[in-house]
Amino acid sequence: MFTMPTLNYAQLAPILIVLGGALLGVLVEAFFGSKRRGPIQITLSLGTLVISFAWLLRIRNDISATAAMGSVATDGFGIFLQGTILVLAFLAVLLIADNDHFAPAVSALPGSEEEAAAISSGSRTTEVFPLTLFAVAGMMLFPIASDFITLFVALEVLSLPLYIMTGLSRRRRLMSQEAALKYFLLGAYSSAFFLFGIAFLYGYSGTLSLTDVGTANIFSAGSPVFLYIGMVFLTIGLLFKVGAVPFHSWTPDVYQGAPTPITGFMAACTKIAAFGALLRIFYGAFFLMQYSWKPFLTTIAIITMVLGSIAAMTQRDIKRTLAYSSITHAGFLLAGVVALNKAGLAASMFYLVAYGFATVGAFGIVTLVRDSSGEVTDLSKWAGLAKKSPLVSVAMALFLLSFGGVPMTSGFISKFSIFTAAYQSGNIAIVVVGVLSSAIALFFYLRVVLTLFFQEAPTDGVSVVIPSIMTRIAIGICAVMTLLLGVYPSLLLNLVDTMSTLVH
Amino acid sequence: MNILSFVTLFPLLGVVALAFMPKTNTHQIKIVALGISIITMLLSFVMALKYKSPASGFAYVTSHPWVSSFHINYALGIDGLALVLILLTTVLVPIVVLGGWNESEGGRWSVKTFYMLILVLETFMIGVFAATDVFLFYVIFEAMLVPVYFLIGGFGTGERAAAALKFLLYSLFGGLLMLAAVIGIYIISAEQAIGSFDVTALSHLTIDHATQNWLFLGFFIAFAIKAPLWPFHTWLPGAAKAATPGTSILLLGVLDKVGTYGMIRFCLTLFPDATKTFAPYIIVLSVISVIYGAFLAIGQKNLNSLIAFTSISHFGFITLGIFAYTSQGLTGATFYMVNHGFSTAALFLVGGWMISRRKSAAIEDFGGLQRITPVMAWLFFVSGLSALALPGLSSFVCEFLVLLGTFTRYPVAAIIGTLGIVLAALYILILVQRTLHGPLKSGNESMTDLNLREKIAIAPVIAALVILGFYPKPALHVINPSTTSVMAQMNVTDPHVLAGK
Amino acid sequence: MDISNYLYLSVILFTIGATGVLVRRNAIVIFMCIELMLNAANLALVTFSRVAGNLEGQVASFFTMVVAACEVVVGLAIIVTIYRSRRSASVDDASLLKN
Amino acid sequence: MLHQSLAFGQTATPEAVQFWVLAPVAVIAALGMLFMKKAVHSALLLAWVMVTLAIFYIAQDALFLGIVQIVVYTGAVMMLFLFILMLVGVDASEALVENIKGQRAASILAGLGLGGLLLSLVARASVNQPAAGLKLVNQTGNVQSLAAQLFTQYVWAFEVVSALLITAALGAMVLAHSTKPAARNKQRDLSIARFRGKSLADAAGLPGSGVFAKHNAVDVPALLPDGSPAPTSISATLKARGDVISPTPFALEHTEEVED
Amino acid sequence: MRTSSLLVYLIALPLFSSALLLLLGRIADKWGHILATLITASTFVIGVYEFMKMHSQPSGSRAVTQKLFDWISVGTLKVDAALLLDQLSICFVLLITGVGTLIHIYSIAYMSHDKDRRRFFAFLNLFIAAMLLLVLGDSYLNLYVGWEGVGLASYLLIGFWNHNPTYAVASKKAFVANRVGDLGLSLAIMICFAQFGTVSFAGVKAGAHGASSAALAGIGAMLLLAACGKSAQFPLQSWLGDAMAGPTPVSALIHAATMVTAGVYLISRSNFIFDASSTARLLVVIVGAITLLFGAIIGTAKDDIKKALAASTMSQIGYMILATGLGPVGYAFAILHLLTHGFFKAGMFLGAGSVMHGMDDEVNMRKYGGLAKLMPITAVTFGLGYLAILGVPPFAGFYSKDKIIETAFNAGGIKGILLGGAALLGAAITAFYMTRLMVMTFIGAKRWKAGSHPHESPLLMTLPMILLAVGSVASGFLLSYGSALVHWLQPVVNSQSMEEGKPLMPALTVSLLALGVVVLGAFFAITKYRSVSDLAPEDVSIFTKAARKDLYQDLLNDKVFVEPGTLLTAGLVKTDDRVIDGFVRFVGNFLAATSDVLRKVQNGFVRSYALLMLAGLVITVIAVWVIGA
Repeated sequence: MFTMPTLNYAQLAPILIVLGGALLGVLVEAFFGSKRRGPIQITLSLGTLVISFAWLLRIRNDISATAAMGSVATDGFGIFLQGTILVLAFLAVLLIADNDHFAPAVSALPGSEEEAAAISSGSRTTEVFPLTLFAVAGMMLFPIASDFITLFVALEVLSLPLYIMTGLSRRRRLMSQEAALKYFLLGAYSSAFFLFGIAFLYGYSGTLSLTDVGTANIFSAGSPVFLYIGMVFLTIGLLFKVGAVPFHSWTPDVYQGAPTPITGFMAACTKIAAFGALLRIFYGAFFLMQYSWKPFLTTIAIITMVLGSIAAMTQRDIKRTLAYSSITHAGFLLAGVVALNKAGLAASMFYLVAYGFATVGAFGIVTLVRDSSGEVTDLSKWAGLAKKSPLVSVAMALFLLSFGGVPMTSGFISKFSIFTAAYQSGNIAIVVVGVLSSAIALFFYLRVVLTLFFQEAPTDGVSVVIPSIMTRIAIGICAVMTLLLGVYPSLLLNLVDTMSTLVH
Repeated sequence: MNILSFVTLFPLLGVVALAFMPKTNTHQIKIVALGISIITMLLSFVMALKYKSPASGFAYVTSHPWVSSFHINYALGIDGLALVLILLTTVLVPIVVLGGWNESEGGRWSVKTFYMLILVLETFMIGVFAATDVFLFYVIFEAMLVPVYFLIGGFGTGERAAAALKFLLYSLFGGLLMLAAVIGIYIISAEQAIGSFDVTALSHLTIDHATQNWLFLGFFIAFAIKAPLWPFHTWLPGAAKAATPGTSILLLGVLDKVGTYGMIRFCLTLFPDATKTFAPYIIVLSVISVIYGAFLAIGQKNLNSLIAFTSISHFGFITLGIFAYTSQGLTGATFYMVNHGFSTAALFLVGGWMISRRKSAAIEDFGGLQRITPVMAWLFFVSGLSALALPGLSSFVCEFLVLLGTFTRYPVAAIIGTLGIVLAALYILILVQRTLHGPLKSGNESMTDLNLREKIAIAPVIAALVILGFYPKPALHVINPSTTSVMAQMNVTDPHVLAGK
Repeated sequence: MDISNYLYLSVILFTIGATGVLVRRNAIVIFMCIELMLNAANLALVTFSRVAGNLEGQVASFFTMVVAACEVVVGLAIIVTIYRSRRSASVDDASLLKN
Repeated sequence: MLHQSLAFGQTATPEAVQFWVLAPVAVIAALGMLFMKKAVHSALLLAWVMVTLAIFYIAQDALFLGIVQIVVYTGAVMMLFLFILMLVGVDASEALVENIKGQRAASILAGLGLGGLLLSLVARASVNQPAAGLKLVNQTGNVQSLAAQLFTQYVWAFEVVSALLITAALGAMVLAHSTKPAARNKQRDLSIARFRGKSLADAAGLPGSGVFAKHNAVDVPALLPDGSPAPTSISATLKARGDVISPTPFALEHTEEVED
Repeated sequence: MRTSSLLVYLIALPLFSSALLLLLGRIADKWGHILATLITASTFVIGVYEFMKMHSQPSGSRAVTQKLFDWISVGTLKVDAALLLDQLSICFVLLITGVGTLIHIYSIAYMSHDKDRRRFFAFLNLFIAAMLLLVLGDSYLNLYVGWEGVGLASYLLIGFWNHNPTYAVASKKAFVANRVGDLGLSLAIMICFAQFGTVSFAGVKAGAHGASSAALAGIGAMLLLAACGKSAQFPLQSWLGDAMAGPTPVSALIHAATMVTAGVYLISRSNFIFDASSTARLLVVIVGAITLLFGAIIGTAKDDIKKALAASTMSQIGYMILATGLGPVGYAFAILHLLTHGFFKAGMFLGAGSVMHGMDDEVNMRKYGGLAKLMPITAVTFGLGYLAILGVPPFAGFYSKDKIIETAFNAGGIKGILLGGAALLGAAITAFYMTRLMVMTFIGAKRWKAGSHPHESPLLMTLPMILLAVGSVASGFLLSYGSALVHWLQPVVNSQSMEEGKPLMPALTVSLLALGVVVLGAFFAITKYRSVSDLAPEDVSIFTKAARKDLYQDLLNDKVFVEPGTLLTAGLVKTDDRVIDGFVRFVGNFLAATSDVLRKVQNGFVRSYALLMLAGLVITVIAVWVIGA
């Protein structure tokens, strides 16, 4: 019989606020002239994120598994990741807000007169702001979803805007569109797997609830075979999102083709959302079956770490390098997943935050390095940048060293805590491989640092544009956080310790 | 804040001061850097004078929680071992600043950057010896690579970028292995009690033999790369070739000592059983280092890489002494670390002056300097004598102690190691003969002899070498209790006297 | 008849779709293959719903349809955009981003 | 309902007949998608598969889904596909020659592997277990029951899906909508453009028809019958100013006299 | 045991003066040589004073010590900086300071034209200090410091004119050869410590009886190696000839009278080791016998007056080493010969220097001839030394050398006959080459270069020569009168302990025999070198050729050590680059190659990416199925 559903709007509010902001954004598109849209959208987006974050702070201790009829679990873990996503999205929006990353007239052919007209009229594709907010809403929902339908919907909510935004780059449009196509096709492909996995998990347990799958006795019709099929297919959908080998191939191409602020946003926030979901699923639903998936996930983690770092060694494009770096980091984070203990959960949370800040910061810097034709991502052109722009170079070096896990940066504490958790779970192989692949990874981070600092600048070199105040704030916050979390990690470690709780 | 913390952090004050000075005022910047480093040195002297060997553990202990979720503390404390190395550091830094007065100019970056890096490095160098928390030690151990990386890459010569990268990669690779071991021992401590990184607490753990072996290797390889022990040494010659003399002095004189220091502080005391298992193999590596480094030194054509290879030989002696784990071997090795610091400093200082005057580091470009720049030639000769461990200079005392200590446990190794002293004579005298003796080679005519600043810079080094050679007691007096306590922690005693009463 | 025949059918269709993505070059056809995979998944959901005796599978299937519709809109928009720039809907032509 | 389900594994005969008739056709149609040269054929085959599935849904007590499948999926989605295909060129056919080395063989291998694997796995799984059937839950009608679930337990997801729809609309707008058709250039604009071009050579316009000359600007020398430029055809003033354009690009190609 | 606070000044004074002269630099140019000489003289005075005091004590308690400070104290190793002056060391102290003072005086004049004379004197003082430390140290480790110190001083003085590349190489060679010997000494010390837990003479002496014979033989052999290095004994003899590159006073002081006899001191000092190990003793006598013949043979072919004397020194020290291996009484005879040799050989070197001084630094004897008339004092003092070394009674050498020959014959059995024969043969050859030297230099026709104006040296040079000549004449008699030295050394080396067995032949017979061969050798030389060409003849026997080339010792060293060493070095340099660094590079290249392969996988085709995903999926399904099953 139909009973009124009860939704705890207070706990859903952060997501709803973001969705509301997005809707307002759509309305702004409709009702304001192209000149005025820009500032309004920026203010709106930033405001939405701030309000949502404020609300999130208010409800940070309200833990419940029934906020939305069992569809979401608002727990420490979820709230923490939501907050992280909001903060990073805020920084990313600051980068996005900088003028000229997006094609002014997306539908116009590259190089056409129409495009030229759009450029000269100064119009902007302000639709990215609502799209970003939609994506943020999806990302916030993804790690707290506790049934498979919500999970699937959240996945799509976060993915679709990203597919679109990937194709909006102002320069090198063909590449950008190609990236969008690749991202879309592969994304859709992987969500088909994801869905198929859901079907079989349902076949196994007769339920779509994450918790019930985990505790399902062998259901009358279900067979463990369904569980295995379901688990594998579902996982592959998620592994695609985090960019784990061999489901990573989209990452470099998309990272390179997408507008750089979007790449930053995507690299940081998607990873957090996807890992949030992964952690929730494996720490919750699949906890009891760990013996069947741990070996395979461990293997994936190892392959991801090793191949990611090896492949990055010979990259010549900074964005591709960072893409492979994100693949490597996915490997390390997977080590946190397979650790399967509280330390692993806390470590993963810390790692995601640290990684997120460094990533947004690094891509923020990429947006600054330009020549007459726009952003320059060819590493050889970056040579000797430190001479011209020491501060920017130092910040970049800081982010890279953090990626490399050099002490005194947040990346080191991340790596340390992840490895500690993995070690604690007895998974020493992953620690050893992790350490070795860190060494390889260090090579290419240091290669970039070396290029920046020690090579002579080429004559047709690049320059760093004077960053706008927003970009400056974004990069500044990222740099400060990267350093602060490296020097005094207790700030965050204590927080993740208390927040690393999962409700089922 | 206790005096140890104060000494450790004091150079950072200089960094802050320098940060606010205008870039162009290079002379003032140098003066400030020199002043800060001298005050640090004096502070460390005060600390040393008030130092009393603690019955057990460390003196000047201080501890504040740092990362409480992992029980990581900002914990400092020193024993004799650490004290002498800290003193070495604080003495060498002003000498480097004064001796390499002009080497900061003409780099990629400003003079200001150079001295800020040097002072940051000084804090790290003191801190790494003072840290009693394994995690803190590790963090500093790794972090100190960064300033050196920039010092080599930014102010060096020749293939500086590649050399800096190679140096950093090697060290970080080792560091990562060590990280795995650090985590491992933390987990073990968490299993046996509340997790801890305190070195004293960790030494009381009971660790099964296989685990000990792995953890030992994790630490050891990191230290062996840093030390550098054969066959992990190939980063060194390039780095020494590319770095400025000042950087080389800090690199070889102090930084690399962290490797050998770590072996004593961590490998020996935390994993005594594994030490006993691996000692014979490490002794073999050490002996190879001694002989190999000496032969390679003979074969070098570049002044800096020659000095680097002599150091590889000397580090072989140090590890020989350490892994013989006799009181003579350990004390000798520790004392060796100090003396090698001074003797390398002397060699690099004078070598650096020679190179900067000649604008070439190729040995064949020199010749007959004795006639034209007698003071410089003499100082180079004396530095060379300390490198070949001439009795009367402090390097003799330690080298002899090492060999003596090794002989009682590993006679064959000591006998082969002794060959090193003949080879040492060869490489030093060949070098001396080619650069200082013979007729004056063309290109050297316009060389000038040392100026007063340079003489003042090197005087303390030579004085230290001579005084400690004649009267090593103050150093040995400080080192001996630490040695005893290390051996007690390892639960070993010196081998028995074979014959006699 | 064995109900699991539906599952076999689902699996076969899914496989055909998954393979089709690999062998076809027209982006639209590839996308259609993906739709085929989604349909196969839906069939499995409906079948399992019958087996489990609850409607959750059907609900999921319903959501899938909605989501698929949205996806189609976005996907086809992207394909059209790229077609306009390149005059080609072949995915093999879109290979600027590589290595 | 049309039939009763007995146990997981067994259904009534009519359903079996239906299945055995339609399923092979669906598979063949799906395979056909893979082998059709023209995309539009593939689309039609896909539509056929979807309709088949709709029938299966209805047969499996999912009446609502069956209808939706036909209306929304086959009706709307597939039409969208066809529409886009038209836009792209309905005749566009794809050469079925593989140009990525080893792609086809590997794909088929992977496909067969996946199919074989899944089939054998499913075969292992479903052994003698009773199916619950939907009779009970569909008592009040499939649509009503579905609605009840949808609007209670899954209401949150339902709400969120709206975001998806808006995103899709917004996305389609951004990607495909162009603000205004660019104004066509008027004659005035064209002539201005001509004079602002790189060379004034285009400024004079082309000579009238029936003339050998390819150009008739004053600063371009006239061509003599043998194709060589006639220097005297240029005003001396222009020469003095250096405003002479080389006539070479406008020279006649040397044509052979063809004799029949 | 008595203590004396004066001992330290023996070392400190010259060390201080040396440091002062070096540090002050040119400021001290004017008076540096005088200060150095006075300091050395003052050490001689202290030596004499200590000798007097010692002499006044009963023979059992003559040794004095002085502890300065704890030097090294680690674990059970306790080494004091302490000095020991006993009957043995006082002999050396007097020799070193005495001869040293004379040579300082001589050098004032000899080096008067050298602008670096101050530095020369600083080095000489450094040498004196180091040598005194060598003989005064109360433990092997203290001895070792002096041991290397004299090596350093020797290096500095040989290379005094190091702008000449040959001289620089010679100094390096000397140091390295010495270092090989030092290796022996340090190993000996290590064995001592491992065996006895101490490195002091007293401690080792106390423990020596309890040690295994292998250990004792080891210590003995290593000490012998040390002695070989410092005293230029076979097989480490090759440096001594080249060491003549140094100024002549250096050759006289260091490479004739004092430093090269350190090996003899070391063996005598370690008598407790050698007494307890017959193996070690055997090695000693073999080395001594070989070297005494070796040196003598080389000496016959040298035309360079200093090199001839150097060969002679090598040979004479061979006698001493031989003696030390012959048992307790041998030590005393070795020291006796050491002392007499110190006088006559230093005298002869100074004579040679005087000749060179007069002949514009010409060293080739073939360019001399008939100098006796022009340099009477030099000729006479040299002649007295000549008679002494030949062992003509009653000159000093007669007392010392005959005793050694006699003791060698008495060593018993075949060994005795062989050793005695060798010693006797050596005496004959000595007579031959010394006579050759005398004849070629002082007698016969003038063969000078045009423009030479040979003249007698100034008083400052001749005076030391005269004094040393007096020593050459009288020292032998004085020291052996009533076995004075044997008795004197008894408490240290136990020189009267051994029961003299039945001697092979009476002492007189030995003396006559020795005299006979000497006369024979001298006669042979006189007839052969009555007339000498000023160019060395080329058509000589292979023996002469071999002797001229130092019996191919350098060739042997080159072939056995230098060339393989050079090859090894070059090989290792390559190994370092190609194998060790190469391995690291290989790993890097391998990873880079893998990376390139991975780049190729990332081929830009979306279908390939999808294929990769599907393949990954299939493999994963299989894996999970296998694990799940």
